[in-house]
Amino acid sequence: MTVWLEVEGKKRRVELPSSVLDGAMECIVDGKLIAANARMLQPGIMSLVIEGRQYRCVLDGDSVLIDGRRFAFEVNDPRSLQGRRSAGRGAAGPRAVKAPMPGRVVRVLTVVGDEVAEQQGVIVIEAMKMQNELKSPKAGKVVRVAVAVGDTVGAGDVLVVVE
Amino acid sequence: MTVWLEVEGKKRRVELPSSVLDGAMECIVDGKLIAANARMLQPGIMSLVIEGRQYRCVLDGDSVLIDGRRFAFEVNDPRSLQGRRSAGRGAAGPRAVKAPMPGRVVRVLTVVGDEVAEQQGVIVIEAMKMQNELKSPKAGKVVRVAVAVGDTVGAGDVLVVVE
Amino acid sequence: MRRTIQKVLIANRGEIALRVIRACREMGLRTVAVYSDADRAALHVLHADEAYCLGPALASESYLRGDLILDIALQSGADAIHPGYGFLSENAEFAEACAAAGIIFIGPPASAMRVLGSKTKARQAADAAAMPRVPGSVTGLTSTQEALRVAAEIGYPVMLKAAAGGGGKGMRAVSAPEDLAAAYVAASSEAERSFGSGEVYLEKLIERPRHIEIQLMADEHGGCLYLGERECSVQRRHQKVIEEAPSAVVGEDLRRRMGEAAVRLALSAGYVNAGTVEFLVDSAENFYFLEMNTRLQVEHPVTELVTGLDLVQMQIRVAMGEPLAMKQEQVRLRGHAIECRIYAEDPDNNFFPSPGLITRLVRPGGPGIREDCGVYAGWTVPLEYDPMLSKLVAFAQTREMAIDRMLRALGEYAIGGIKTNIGLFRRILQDADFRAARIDTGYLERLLAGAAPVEEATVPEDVVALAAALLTSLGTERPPAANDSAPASKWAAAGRQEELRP
Amino acid sequence: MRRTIQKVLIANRGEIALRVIRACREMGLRTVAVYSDADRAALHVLHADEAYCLGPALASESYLRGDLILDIALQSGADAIHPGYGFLSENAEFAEACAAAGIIFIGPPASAMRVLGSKTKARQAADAAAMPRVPGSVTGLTSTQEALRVAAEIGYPVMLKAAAGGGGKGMRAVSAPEDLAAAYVAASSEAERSFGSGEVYLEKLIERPRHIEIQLMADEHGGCLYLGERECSVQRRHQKVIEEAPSAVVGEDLRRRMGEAAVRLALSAGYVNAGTVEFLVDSAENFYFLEMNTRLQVEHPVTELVTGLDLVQMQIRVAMGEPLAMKQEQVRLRGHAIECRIYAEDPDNNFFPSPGLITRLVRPGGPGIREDCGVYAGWTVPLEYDPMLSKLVAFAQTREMAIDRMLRALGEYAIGGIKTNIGLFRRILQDADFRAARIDTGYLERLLAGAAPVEEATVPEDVVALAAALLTSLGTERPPAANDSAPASKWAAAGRQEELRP
Repeated sequence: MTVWLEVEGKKRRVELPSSVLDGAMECIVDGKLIAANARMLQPGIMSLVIEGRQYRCVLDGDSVLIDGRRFAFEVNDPRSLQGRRSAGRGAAGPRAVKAPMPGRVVRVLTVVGDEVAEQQGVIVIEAMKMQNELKSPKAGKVVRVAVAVGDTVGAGDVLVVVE
Repeated sequence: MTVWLEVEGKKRRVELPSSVLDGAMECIVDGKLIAANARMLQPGIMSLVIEGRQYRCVLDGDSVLIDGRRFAFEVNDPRSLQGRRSAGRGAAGPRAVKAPMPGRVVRVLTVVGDEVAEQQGVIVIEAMKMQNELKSPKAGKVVRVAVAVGDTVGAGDVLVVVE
Repeated sequence: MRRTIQKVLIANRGEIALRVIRACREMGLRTVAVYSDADRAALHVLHADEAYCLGPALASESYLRGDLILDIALQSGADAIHPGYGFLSENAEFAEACAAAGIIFIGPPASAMRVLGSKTKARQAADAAAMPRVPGSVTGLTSTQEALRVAAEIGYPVMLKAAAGGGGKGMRAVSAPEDLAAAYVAASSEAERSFGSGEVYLEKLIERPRHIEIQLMADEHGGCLYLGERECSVQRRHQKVIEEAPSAVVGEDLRRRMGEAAVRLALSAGYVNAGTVEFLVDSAENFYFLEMNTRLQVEHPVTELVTGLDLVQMQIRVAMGEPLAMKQEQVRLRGHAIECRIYAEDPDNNFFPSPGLITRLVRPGGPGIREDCGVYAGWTVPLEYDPMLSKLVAFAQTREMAIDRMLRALGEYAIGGIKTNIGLFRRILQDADFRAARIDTGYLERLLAGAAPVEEATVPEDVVALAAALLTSLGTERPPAANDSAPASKWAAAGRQEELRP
Repeated sequence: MRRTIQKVLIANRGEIALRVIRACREMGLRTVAVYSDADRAALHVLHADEAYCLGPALASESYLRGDLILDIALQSGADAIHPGYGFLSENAEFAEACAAAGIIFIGPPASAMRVLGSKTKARQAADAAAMPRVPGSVTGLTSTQEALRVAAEIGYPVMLKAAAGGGGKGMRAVSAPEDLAAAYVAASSEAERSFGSGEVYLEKLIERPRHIEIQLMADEHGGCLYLGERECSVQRRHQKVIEEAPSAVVGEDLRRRMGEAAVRLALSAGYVNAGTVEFLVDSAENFYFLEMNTRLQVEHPVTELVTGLDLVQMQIRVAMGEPLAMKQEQVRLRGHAIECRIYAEDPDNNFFPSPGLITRLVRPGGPGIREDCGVYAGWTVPLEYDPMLSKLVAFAQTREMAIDRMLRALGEYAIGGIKTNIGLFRRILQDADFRAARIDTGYLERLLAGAAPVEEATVPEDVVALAAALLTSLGTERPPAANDSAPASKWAAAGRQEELRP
């Protein structure tokens, strides 16, 4: 069984035994053979021993904590042309300003037609008693403002689009 | 939906809303209407509020912990003639001495044909560095000794039968 | 005069509500929790003897509804209310309403709150108590002109502050006259929005000050103790992030001088119960009165660890009318305590709040670790309230040992499903300036402005890739435990059945 | 002479292995864990930097294999071994083998172990150090005849004890000559079975004694501190169940006299590192030397809490050759600490061991609570080892507050899937005799012989029935959370997906 990953921005290819049980196993990471002993203690909590070195591995959403340090990763489907992370990247084309968390819109700092600079504040939303200014991902023209002051927004909602 | 229980030895009949969701609900305990507000926090951990009084309820095997106090209970199928707990009760008929936990037999204190008194020690098994003497559940004659010194036994295994 | 308290209503939520409930339990007192619709499954409800719903999630419709809370107290037969911090804790009207209803408010009398709660009134009291304070206007400013005049007198840079404020709301630093007018308007309107009062005052800006505060406990018989200081200079957006006791720069003499000044102020206002006097301390060990918090503080545990006292139990005994059980010379500090405020926020993304479902919670433990945690795996952190999840506190013989102990505990801590600032603490606690106690209220902002240090790679890339692959492939199911010894797995099976019974 | 330690192998398992690993982490030392087949998924493995398998579950084939452990230490480049308690911790041959291999044994030198580890030799040393001890035979008995003669001299009742023993194995109380012969044979054979030596000695039985022990820490430069006492009278089958510091019956003067006697004994044998001298104390405050434990004890945390010290870190510094950093007069006791040993056993069923899968673990927290826990939800408690799951410790200003705090914490504690003795502790801590500190080594057996008190029903029967019905009907699935506020449930959904990704 083969797993394609992007770890800390690097593409990796990991081959695991067809039936992954925990215990001793041989794995291949980018062509390199690694004899590992893995043991899942709880869902998402694993003890991984390689040549005597023991790693405490905790799965946390889109990253793995190893010995307390966080490493971002994502699983890539090789058939898709690009990993999720890179979706909609690049300065070309329209870019959306999305709400990073649920909240309420307290200020709108731009209107359709404005020319905005990269990292210029375009909207302020409040959540958990804190006001957070969202910035434009690129320089360009505001082509859409999807919300108004007082609106409640959900995580990921598109707020503003810059062309 | 009706649940038959035996709580601390007492038979109880509890009727719950057909589709049990947590939140406010009306239940009937032995004919008495109770307005309850139940909320499951984690599997087996429930906050139960009745007339303002809040109970922290934790399911633990064959008992429930409420505010730190333990209450034994079992669910009875009303169609069965007797609750599990009472299975094989009564002094009449053969009674088995079973291993309460996995362990190793270190001493056998009786042989087939012995007359033993109730609570007389018949066998000693060792587990977790402790020796535990198992006693006869009744006065009578030993009709079977199923194990020998050195044997490893599992929880529930029959060790001795007293007739 | 002695009053008995047998049932306490806790007019708060989260870890502090649980903290108060635990103190009541230990004293044999019954507890009444109140909760909003968003908090039915909160821990403070689960641990209370009684629980009543206040209403919708929004604080203004639940935890700030003093009228509802007072009704519940009366109906449930509670004879006292503990307000915790925030919400109604510094609301003099609520304290009065409690008194009028014959319910003991576990905190200072409304009169003392009024004097010391308002920053401007408190500054007048401080002057009367001959307490050093930062030069500036004592009363609120009435106009930009007045602001300019005062600023000219004391000299720039200056700081504008909301009279009714706190937590940095309505604050503006101004370094030159031309910026003052705009800053004054901004500060005043922000204060209006935040506190319902646009009153703003102005004082000299102290360069690189430390924020150091004195914990007080006063009884109603004229007794008042200072329980050492707390170092709270590590702040972000004027919000405390890490607190310590004692402060690395406060010696016996300075502690005594600050403590006695704080006691003078409290007694001058007839203060009773727990309170905190905040000071700015400059590099020359001059201390300036900043403000007084007329309530229990978030960071009270570090004081409990170095003094060996229980501040909440002391609060309740004082509220019962008991005199303080010890004298000032019996207050002894031992060891060093550090508190990290674990927040649901994303340090890698502009500290955006990160509410949501906690899918995994692995709590640290062992020697010298105390945790006041308000959450659990399966809890959904609501959007409506302060994002604090837990207070992790490390206690050890020395500051260095406490820092290393905290780093050890943070390494054990894992919170899944939401983002937290645990990584930020690891960065701070490993920073040379913090470890050398070279900190002031601007320290953290400067640290964050710099690039994050690259920790030396202790984990090979291949291992990270393999771990990620295994964790995602093994999924969240615990696979058959091949290595388990036979009896163990038999038991495992039994255990699983039991978990699924009946 | 100073030696540096950079990597420590922990030759133990469970909570004590984790305790030592945590101390090493905090000191910046690398850690090497060893484990048996039954312990691959144990916490002490998960928290170590390196981990090596020893072999089958049986201790004699794993944790007692000093030869294997020494090989692993050498191969992994560990420069020290911490033995914890039990297993190899009091094995002089192993300590010698370490020294011979150039590995630092974090504990006393083999020579001191030999003198003080054997009860009979230790009693000779005690006499030499002019230490009061229970009258009786100094050397092992050679025959029933000798036993009868010695018993006749000192008078009945007498106690037979195994010279190499501990934990009550090979002990017999005898009240009349006619019972002595049988008891002697039984004790001797039990000692043979348990310790490989049938040597038995005899001493006068003290009526209703307290078991009180002195914690020592000695460096290799002739420095030796006594760190106060521990009250360990609450025992079952000669096994400690609850330990406290300080003892309610030990005053300044008695503490000093016992402490100085213990120090004299240790110095007379050239003792180094942590050790404990156990005494019997009678109602007239006479103390009698019992034995010395030449290792760290299970109950060391209560001493850490009242002294503010970290005994394991001190052990490691001593092993590095450092002199003790403090003087006797700097050792100050503050507050009161109580430890409960949480065991996997069934108090309602003859205290039968209860190994198996832990299906649920809800740990207490908050002020004054320390937990040294060796298990987690999903862990299968093996059949092969000591049934201790966790050490729960409560610290507070006074003994009464510590007891009430412990009761509060025990109320929060929930361990599902296996039976534990948590209920027993609730019974003891509510017992009038325990609360009044009227305890001796026979206290618990007497309490258990009596009927369990019926706690007044705080929970109506109907509520119990309803709770049981709901918990079994709602099952183990978290049902749709009707009360969740909209954004919350949206997040819940997101969280669940995330938990299931990719």
